[in-house]
Amino acid sequence: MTSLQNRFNPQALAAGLVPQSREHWINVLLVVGLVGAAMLAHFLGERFYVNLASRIAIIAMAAVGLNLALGFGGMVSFGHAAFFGLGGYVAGISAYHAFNMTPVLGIGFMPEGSTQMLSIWLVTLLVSGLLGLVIGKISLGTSGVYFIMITLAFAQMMYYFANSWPAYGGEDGLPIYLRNELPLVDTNHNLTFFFIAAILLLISLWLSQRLMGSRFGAALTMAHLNPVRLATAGIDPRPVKLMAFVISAMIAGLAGALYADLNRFVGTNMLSWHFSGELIVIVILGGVGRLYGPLAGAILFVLMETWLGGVTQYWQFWLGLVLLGVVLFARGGLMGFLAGRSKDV
Amino acid sequence: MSEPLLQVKQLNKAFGALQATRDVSLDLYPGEIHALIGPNGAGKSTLISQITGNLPPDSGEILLQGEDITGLTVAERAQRGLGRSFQISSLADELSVRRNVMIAVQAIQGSSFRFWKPVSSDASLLEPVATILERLGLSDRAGTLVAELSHGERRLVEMACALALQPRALLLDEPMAGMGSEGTARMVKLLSELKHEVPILLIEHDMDAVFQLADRVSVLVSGGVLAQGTADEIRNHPAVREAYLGEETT
Amino acid sequence: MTVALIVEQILNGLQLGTMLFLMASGLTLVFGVMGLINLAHGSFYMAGAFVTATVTATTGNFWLGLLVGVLAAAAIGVIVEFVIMRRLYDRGHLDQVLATFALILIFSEGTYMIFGSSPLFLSVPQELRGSVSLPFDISYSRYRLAIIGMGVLVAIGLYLLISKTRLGMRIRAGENDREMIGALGVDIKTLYTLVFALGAGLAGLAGSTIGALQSVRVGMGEPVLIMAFVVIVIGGIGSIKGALVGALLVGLVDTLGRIFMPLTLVSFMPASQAMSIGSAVSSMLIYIMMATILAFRPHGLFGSK
Amino acid sequence: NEVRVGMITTLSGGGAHLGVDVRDGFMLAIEQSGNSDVNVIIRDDAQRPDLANSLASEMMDRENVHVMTGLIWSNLAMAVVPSVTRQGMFYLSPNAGPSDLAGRMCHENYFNVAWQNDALHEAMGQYVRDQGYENPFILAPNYPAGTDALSGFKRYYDGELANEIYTQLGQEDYAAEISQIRASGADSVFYFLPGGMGISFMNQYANSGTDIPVFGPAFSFDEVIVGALGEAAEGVINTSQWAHDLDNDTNRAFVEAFRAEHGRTPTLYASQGYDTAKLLLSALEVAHPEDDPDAFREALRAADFASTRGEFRFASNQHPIQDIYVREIVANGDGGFTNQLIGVAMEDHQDVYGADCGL
Amino acid sequence: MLTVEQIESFYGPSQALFGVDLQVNHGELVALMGRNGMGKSTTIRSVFGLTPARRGRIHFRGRDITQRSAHRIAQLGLGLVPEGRRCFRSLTVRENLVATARPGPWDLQRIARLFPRLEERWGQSAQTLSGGEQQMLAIGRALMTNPHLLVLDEATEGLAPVIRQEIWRAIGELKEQGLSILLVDKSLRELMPLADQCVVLEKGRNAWTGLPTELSADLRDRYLGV
Ligand SMILES: Nc1ncnc2c1ncn2[C@@H]1O[C@H](COP(=O)(O)OP(=O)(O)OP(=O)(O)O)[C@@H](O)[C@H]1O
Ligand SMILES: Nc1ncnc2c1ncn2[C@@H]1O[C@H](COP(=O)(O)OP(=O)(O)OP(=O)(O)O)[C@@H](O)[C@H]1O
Ligand SMILES: [Mg+2]
Ligand SMILES: [Mg+2]
Repeated sequence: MTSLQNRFNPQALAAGLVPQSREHWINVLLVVGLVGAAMLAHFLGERFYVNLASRIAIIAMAAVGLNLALGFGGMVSFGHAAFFGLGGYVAGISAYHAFNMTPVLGIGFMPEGSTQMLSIWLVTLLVSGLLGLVIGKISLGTSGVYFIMITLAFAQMMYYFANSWPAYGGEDGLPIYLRNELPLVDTNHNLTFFFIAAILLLISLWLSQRLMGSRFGAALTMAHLNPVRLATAGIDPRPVKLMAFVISAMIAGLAGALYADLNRFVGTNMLSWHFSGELIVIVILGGVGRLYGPLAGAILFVLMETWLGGVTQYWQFWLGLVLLGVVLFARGGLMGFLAGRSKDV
Repeated sequence: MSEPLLQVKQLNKAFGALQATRDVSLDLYPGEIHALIGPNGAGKSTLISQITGNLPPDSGEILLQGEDITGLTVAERAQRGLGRSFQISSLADELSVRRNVMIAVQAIQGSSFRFWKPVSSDASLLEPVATILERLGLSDRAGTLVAELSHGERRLVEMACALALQPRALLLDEPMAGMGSEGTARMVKLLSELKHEVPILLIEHDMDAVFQLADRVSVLVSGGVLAQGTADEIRNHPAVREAYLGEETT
Repeated sequence: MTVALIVEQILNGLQLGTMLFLMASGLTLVFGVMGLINLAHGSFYMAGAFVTATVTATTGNFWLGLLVGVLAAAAIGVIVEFVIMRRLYDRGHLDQVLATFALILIFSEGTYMIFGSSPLFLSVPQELRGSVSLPFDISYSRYRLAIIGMGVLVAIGLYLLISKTRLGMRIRAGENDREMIGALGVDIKTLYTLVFALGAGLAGLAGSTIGALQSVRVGMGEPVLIMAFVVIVIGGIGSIKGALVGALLVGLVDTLGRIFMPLTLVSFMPASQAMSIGSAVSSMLIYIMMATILAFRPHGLFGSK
Repeated sequence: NEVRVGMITTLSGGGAHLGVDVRDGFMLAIEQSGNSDVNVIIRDDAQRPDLANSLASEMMDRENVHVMTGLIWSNLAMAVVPSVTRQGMFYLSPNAGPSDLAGRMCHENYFNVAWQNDALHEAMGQYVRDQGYENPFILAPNYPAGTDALSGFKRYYDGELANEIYTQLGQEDYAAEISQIRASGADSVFYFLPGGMGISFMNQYANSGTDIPVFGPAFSFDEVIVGALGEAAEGVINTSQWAHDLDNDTNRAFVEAFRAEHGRTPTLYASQGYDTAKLLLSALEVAHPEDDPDAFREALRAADFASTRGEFRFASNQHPIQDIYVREIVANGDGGFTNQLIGVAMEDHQDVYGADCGL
Repeated sequence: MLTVEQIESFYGPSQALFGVDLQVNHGELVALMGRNGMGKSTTIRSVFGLTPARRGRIHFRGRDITQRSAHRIAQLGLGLVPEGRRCFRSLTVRENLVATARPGPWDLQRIARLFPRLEERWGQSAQTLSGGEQQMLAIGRALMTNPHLLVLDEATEGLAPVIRQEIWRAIGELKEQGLSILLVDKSLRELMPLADQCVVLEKGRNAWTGLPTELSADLRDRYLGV
């Protein structure tokens, strides 16, 4: 099927990521489905489902970030909660200080926080990018499981730090009294907030699509599959991977900031290895290295969480069974199952 | 004779007790094929790896067009025009033949930090790739995943990647291995054309091919250079016959 | 802080190390040797503990409980390998991660269904209660000493098995090239089932013995699992020696860090602040250590590329 | 007219037995009341703040509940309570009592039926002092609840301390700390180590043969944990706002009924769940939370219900004013161990945060 | 000894063999020939159950092995020297040899005599061996299983002429000792004198079968490109 036809289709081949017709339609379906569901829910007055949709969109966005490193760059980061949580804390801390009008981190010359999402996002992108740079630079010396664990290590450091740092609530976390604001729109309105999340999700999807279609994407893919070959061709794999890692960190961070605003709360669980694990699971569930895999994964995962939770006390048991079923019977995750084997990558 | 393009001076490399490269000096002149032969484990691949930078030499230096590249990384050397093929082929199995070659083309065209323009519609990438595949008779395999190629076909792709780099000097580690008579014949033809574009340092155990192609031959035995000379000198060199050729006659 | 106390703390560190080693050895075996990422390793640890606790409670015999616990863990291992892992060897590591993550959920909730939500009672066997006195008038827990001993035995046993026996060679060979070892007439499938069972058994052993000292409850496996991964990564994956050294290192750093970090800080800042900051840092310590080691030795201390 | 109650509690993961008991206690009271109008929707938060949060919005927006309850952990309460109460929802806390919610973030719709987090620690501080101990060794995990615990203890114990240490969250091996305790020359040990941490500590402490008397809050010594500890826990003194052998009619009936229904002795969490339900029911007698929220709120404030702990009333910040008892762990005859009431540590205990509360 | 009847094999969706016949009689040396990508290795893989044939039958020493798993086939006495060596990287030379050894005339001493170079490297890990040394190791490894039928796929690839002559001599000896051999190799020169029978494949089908002496120039040109 797809794999066959694309062999003789230089277009798809060269990029390896230009959606195949079937996959393409499924991607569209996923996005339309999510947005449609949210709007429908809104007009039926089901605010909960609107929030759920926002939650899916945000988690998916974080997963899209991870997928860039994990799926396309082969960098299995078990520490993306670090970026996600960092983003969350940027939003939380900023709002906190804006609320009590105290300087950020209690340092005199620092600004008194802000409740403007735009500025918060900017800061988030900056700090999570920086953190990504540091962690990536150190971690990329390693590979395979060593990489998994070293990234985990950094996340754990942040986790324990946040837990025992009283200033911002430690393990109790930090409530955000009012959602941060955007000019012109009311972020406290569920549907509006959903659209903010959905738009950012789509941007990050579109971004990674362009990225992977580009020369950088080609280099990244090769850096993943055969670094020696890439070096022999005269391209040093390290910076390529590092760049991908940083971008992925930024996306995850931004998602974190949104998540904090969605829950009006940021806690250390956003930094915990459980969350890093959950992200990985979502990416694999959706289909590693499939552009829209993370979205598919997030939809299934979050819906199961919600739905099963209502059905039985032992919902995690059934969640486990479903996940197991997917690995065993749907090669290449949901996307592999729905859209067939991925080409080239 | 003109300036040597690649010079190897007094190179040494030891693995523990084993001296894999012993005071090896050799040079590669424009327009020639310089064959490197020697018994198994003589240190040929090790030598290549040191020239390309995959292995650091213990001592000695390597000059490319007079410039000392001993300290450079693999990537940097490749950028300066050093192309190689691996003895045990090293390709991305999960990718199509085309994409394996494309990386090389992309590399010589410079920056891979271009995030926007899709390669799928990038003629400046696709055309050179097509030409090279054509030249190696791989055109109809362009879309095939490398994993699905036969052994011999993979070796051809190896070559294609090396060529795509438009190297100034080409280091080939047993390109004919597993090639089959016909493939060998094609390869011989290809190399003899190629050497006018780029000088070749050729490791090969297929003596027919070597003696057909080589302008000069260096014989490596247990890390050191045993003899250097024209094909005929080497063919009748007693020590070489004894150490390497055996009673094989051509 | 007396010499005796310092020595005792070092002992404590070593002993925590051996505890970790019991867990890590199985993990590194399955993982390094079969190239299988098994997040569910902690579940075997839990399984061992729960079975041991139950059997001990009903029969009143800890040793019987221990035996049954270990066997049960191994048996579960066999089943898991047979039903699930088999299909995942030729898949990427990622599929294994997902599958074994799913197993964690299944095992944890399954344990609830069977045992309910209360932690179980399991205590140190009578024979090993109390403490023995060592030089420097240190008195040290008999049971902990026993665990150290057991750890050492396991270490030696595994080392010999993997590096000296033909079985070990075959296992490693299989890790290099499953297809070839098959084509040369070795039944790698059965071999792997064995190894996996062995790994699970070791985890069960760790769970049962350590459970008696800690708490037998659902989720007891997860923190240990993370620690065990830290250990084998520091030591270098697949290397039993590495696992041992890594475990001792982690044990010592963690223990001594917990004690001495605050003490050193006290000299700079008010006591209670020193305490909290000190313990905050000490809880990061092993991760800092791991990161540093990997930054300089990307394949751990004894890992091979 | 139906009353919908949303219970978000922890039914899986390490701390599940707390949630289970709160639920069972709560449901027991509802059943006993025979009040068929009360409809309780129960969901598991897996001890995850974000999940609890989404469940809360599900409860309000989908299930249209009128009252919420059930949260076990302070960090989950902090994630959920402020936002739901702000939206006019009533929340009755059966367990968590973080200081912020008792103080600067208190809310007219938030009632804590259990205790403010520091209560049991403060009472123990008082008790240890009254018993004339001179240098206790105190320890807790290094996170807010832990630091609160120790400061709570010190609030009423003003004497010397042998040492004060913070262990790691989720730590399971305490050999080092125990050595430290032995070397410290302390005359008593106070620790707050919830869940598995506490079991591990006590097991190892007992096994180490150290005989310095141990004190702690009931959290580390509920019936379930005592069951898991066995003789390791014998003789430990702990403070609790309730005891299963507390002698009053409501309690006797409750314990009996609970044992009958679940075949186990209730923990303090069960009693809290039970009392929470009782409070709710008493207020429902007066008014429906939707039709007349103010009346309903007033009824809650009145706390006109028979509590398993006897005397019970609310302070101005809507946190309990109650006696804190002392219990000792003793053999229960048939081979097991259990808590036995031995006295009162503090009468009419009230938390100190009310001062910052606007109510 | 080995009979292959009309096997068809696939790699996933793509078919590589379209009905190949092959017979190796006791003590015979059969040469499998053909251009690159014609199906030589696939045939061998199918015999060993590595790429099981979907259609057709394979018999070895009287037993039907078409559907058997690889290890059980090998245990019947088939020894494989695979294309591209595939030594066990992380094992030492010695371990490579003994790990899969089965009792019989071939033991370490004998291997050492056949390949002195290897003996010098007993303790070295296989991944650091030179290409040629790896090739020797692969052959040694197969011999150590003491097979009834030895199958070599491009066994002399990348070997120095002296060594290659060594190996041909060895193969000659093995044949003398009555060992049956199936081999793929490009160098007709050495092959012809040894082979009892040649099987030429073309696009996954039998193109020609016969005695080496009958392999006329135009056949060679057509099927082998020589
Ligand atoms: N990392 C290493 N450690 C130890 N010995 C090594 C290492 N790498 C190579 N050798 C040894 O160095 C010698 C030279 O190896 P090399 O691969 O260069 O041989 P070669 O000339 O390419 O032989 P061939 O023609 O068979 O490929 C061999 O004996 C090999 O075993
Ligand atoms: N793993 C694979 N997946 C898909 N197709 C494959 C695979 N391996 C080989 N093929 C195809 O099967 C055909 C036969 O391959 P095979 O390796 O048997 O050829 P061969 O005769 O051994 O060639 P060579 O002399 O180059 O080794 C080739 O067209 C090749 O492309
Ligand atoms: Mg070589
Ligand atoms: Mg072949």
